[in-house]
Amino acid sequence: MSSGTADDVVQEVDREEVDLDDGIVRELGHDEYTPIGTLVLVAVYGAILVFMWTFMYFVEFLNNGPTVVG
Amino acid sequence: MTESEQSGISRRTIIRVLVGGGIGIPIAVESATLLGMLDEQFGGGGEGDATTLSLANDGGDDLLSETPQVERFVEATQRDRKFVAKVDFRNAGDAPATFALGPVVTGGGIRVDGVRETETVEPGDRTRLTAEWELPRGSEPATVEAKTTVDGESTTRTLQFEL
Amino acid sequence: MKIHRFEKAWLAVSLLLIVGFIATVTYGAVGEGIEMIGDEGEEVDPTKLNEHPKFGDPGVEKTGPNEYAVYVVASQFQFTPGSFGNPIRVPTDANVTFYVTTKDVIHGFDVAGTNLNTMAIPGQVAEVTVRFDEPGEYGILCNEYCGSGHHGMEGKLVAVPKSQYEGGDGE
Amino acid sequence: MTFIDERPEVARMVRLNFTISFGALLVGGLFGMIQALHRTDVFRGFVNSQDYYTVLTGHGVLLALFFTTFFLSGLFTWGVSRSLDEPLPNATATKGWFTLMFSGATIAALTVLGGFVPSMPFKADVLFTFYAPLQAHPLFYVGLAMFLVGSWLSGLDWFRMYRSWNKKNPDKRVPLQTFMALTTMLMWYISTMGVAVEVLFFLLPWSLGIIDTVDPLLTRTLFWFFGHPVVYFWLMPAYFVWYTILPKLSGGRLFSDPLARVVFLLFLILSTPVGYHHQYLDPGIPSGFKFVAMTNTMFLLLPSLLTAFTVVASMEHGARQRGGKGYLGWLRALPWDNPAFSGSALAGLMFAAGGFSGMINAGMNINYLVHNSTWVPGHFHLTVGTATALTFMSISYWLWPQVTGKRLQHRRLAMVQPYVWFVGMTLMSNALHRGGLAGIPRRTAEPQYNNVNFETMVGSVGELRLQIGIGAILLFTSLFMFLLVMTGTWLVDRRGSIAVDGHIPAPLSGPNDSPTILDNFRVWVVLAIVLVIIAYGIPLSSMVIDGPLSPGSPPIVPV
Repeated sequence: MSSGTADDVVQEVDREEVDLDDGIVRELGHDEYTPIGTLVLVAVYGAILVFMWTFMYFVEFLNNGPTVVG
Repeated sequence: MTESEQSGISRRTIIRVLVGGGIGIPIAVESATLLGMLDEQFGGGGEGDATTLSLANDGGDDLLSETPQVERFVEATQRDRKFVAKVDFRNAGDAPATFALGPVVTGGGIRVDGVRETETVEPGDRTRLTAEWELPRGSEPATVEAKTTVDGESTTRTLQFEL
Repeated sequence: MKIHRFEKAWLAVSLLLIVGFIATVTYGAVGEGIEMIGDEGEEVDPTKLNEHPKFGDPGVEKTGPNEYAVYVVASQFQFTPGSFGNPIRVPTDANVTFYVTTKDVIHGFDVAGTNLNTMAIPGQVAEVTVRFDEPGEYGILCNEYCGSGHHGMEGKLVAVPKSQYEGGDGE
Repeated sequence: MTFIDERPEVARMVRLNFTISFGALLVGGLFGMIQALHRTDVFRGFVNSQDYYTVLTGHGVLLALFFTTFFLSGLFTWGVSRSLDEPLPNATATKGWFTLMFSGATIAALTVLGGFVPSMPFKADVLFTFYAPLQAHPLFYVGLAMFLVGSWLSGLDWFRMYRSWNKKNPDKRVPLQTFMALTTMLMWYISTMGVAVEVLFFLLPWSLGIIDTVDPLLTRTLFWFFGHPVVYFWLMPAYFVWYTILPKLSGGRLFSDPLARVVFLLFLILSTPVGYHHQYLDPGIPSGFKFVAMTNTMFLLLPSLLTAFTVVASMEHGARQRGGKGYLGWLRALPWDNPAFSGSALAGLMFAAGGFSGMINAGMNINYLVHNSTWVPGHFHLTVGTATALTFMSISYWLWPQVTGKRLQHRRLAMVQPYVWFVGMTLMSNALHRGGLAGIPRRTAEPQYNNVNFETMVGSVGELRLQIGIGAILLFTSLFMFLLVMTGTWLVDRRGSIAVDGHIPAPLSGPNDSPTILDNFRVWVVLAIVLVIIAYGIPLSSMVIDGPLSPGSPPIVPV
């Protein structure tokens, strides 16, 4: 958008307020809301953690000998 | 960034570029790391660069000048733990002869056993000895024994590499 | 408390993860026999290490049929032995116990590229036993800030094949 | 009505704290870039390798202590006053702690900067950890002590506001923001005991020559008694933002207030009895207690894992209210062009990655692999260096207008800034982690050795260095963009509406869904102290019984 005109400033103000609050198109309460997307994301995260931990511990660490044994 | 404020790019385009690049680049970097790690561990990994070693003492054109045979140093290289030395051997004497390299001693004083020897070379013939050793982890070759043998009589010399 | 069933599931997974991590570490300690540096080492007076029976003249000594002790003194900015063309030489396939301390500030004793890594703290002796299964040459570096010359503090360790090892004092 | 109109005197204190915080961020960030370019040998023209350690000390002290703590003081002053609707209990007291903190920070910072000037009598080239027997000038310890006491008194302000509110509202649940500020400070009071004893009883008298020696292991242990909780002191204000402001910025509401409380209480009770995980490779500490610290540390993952769910669910709630659909399609409905949102969300995402490298750090025996390698700074640049720093910067886009009454300026710059940080930190931290696995040490001006060839898994050491250098330049660029926005906003005249809505909607599941015992701070403090005694009692007393000053080290001043 071109700068400096009063219209642009107004437009920007409007958009920002939309971004902040007025973008809400429906109200969702605790009981009607199912965070399925969150479940997908944390499940992916958990899987990454398990894989990376296993790789780091059993491959990177245990193959990095000599290791302190006493 | 002030340019973009004036250049007329729409806010929507900017945000697409930001999110695409801002999240895309990190994902690319991390994926490349992960694939590289897996390849290194399970795919044999890439080989390091080869280093060329040169002799510290002179006589590369005839390593054992007291023998009638001519032993010409060709090259020595190290790539990771693999050490390769090449010597051209020309039997200028009048009896069959062999030439051998080894053992190698590393900079840290570890002796790497293993003598690599040519076939018997008839007078007037020539051959190239390509000798290869697996060095201990983290080490560099410091010296290698060179030996020419005629009729059971050996002449040896210790070749030193520049460290 | 109202907790969503998904959140309960994640709570269970989280606890499982945590228990799994602890179990892995325990396996490393018990199954693989990886010991942590503890308080077995004696206490010493860092200012009087010169008078210490071992640290006064640090180096490698044979302590048993297949056992060696390595006394190392870290100081600004060197390892004795280890630095300046005086590598620590130990045999392979033997129990090698390092006793590491410092006569001035805190240092690190890290054999680069291995899991042999300990702090050297004035007054304390770090006691760690390792086995080198194959010959090799390693750099030792100080990985704890110890003053303006810290980045130059390094040394060398050579694991010599047992058949070639004469033992003795660092040579 | 914006916050500055409702509470001008509170807004002024918030501004003051933020201003000092941003000043520390500028200098500390510049030092960070100099350091990254120096140690990677990309450019060594700023300082010589001896002064590198002065830069490193400045980077740590200015960012880890001053940037974070001043921001926290501003943020919590705002949050407590806003959520309780209370004025400052006593304006003089507030000015008092601010002055004390500021003077202490200035004195300590000057002794650090003294390291650059050879003729300067005071120096403190001892790094952020100031391990004895490396010794700084006494003024360094005096400055730190003043700063610390100032931070204690700041918390006292918030407790007094809470007490005044509580008298008027005896039956109400503590508002969440206040609850978070108070639990953070309770944790801080417990954990700073370690460093207070270290500085006041040992290091300061020792630097003044009153005592001849200190026991380096004991002082180091006291440092780490404080040194791990301090990372939660950095993190909890970021969590405060993620729980109480980020849901609203997403267009939604906090998913669960009760779980937020549980998370903060877990931090309160588990943050301190874990310090030995910084000393896994220290001699003189029984390995059994290292194991105890390891299990405590692992359980400390729990509040962060729970946070991941609650905060993401709150964001998803916002996205769905804004029309988001699908398993992952809702992510597109989030306001990625609002830097206050995008910065906080990206900071949270990076914290998830930092959580992983933290698990490795916590893993006791695997610590042999990564201890004091660049893996560790790689880790904490994801946590304090992004989860905290980027959250603080991005929420300033929302908060700074409310405490200055001025419209945010240079909005395009602000919009781009969090993404630049995110890319820069990915490059730098990724390379630091990889370098750490290759054994490259941290805290080193020139990690190039005659006897060591670092074997990297992916890419060459040269590529790693370049990646760190590029990352550091991007990070400083981003930081500078942020400060331009803040300064520009500060310099503009007040006119019209600030276009920021400071209202925070109620959580989906409110405080009344949780048992009231959660608000009984006494119970939790006692539990926290019991756990500290279990973890530290025996090993710490055995260090003291053999003589608190022995085995003793005389001071060594780094030259």
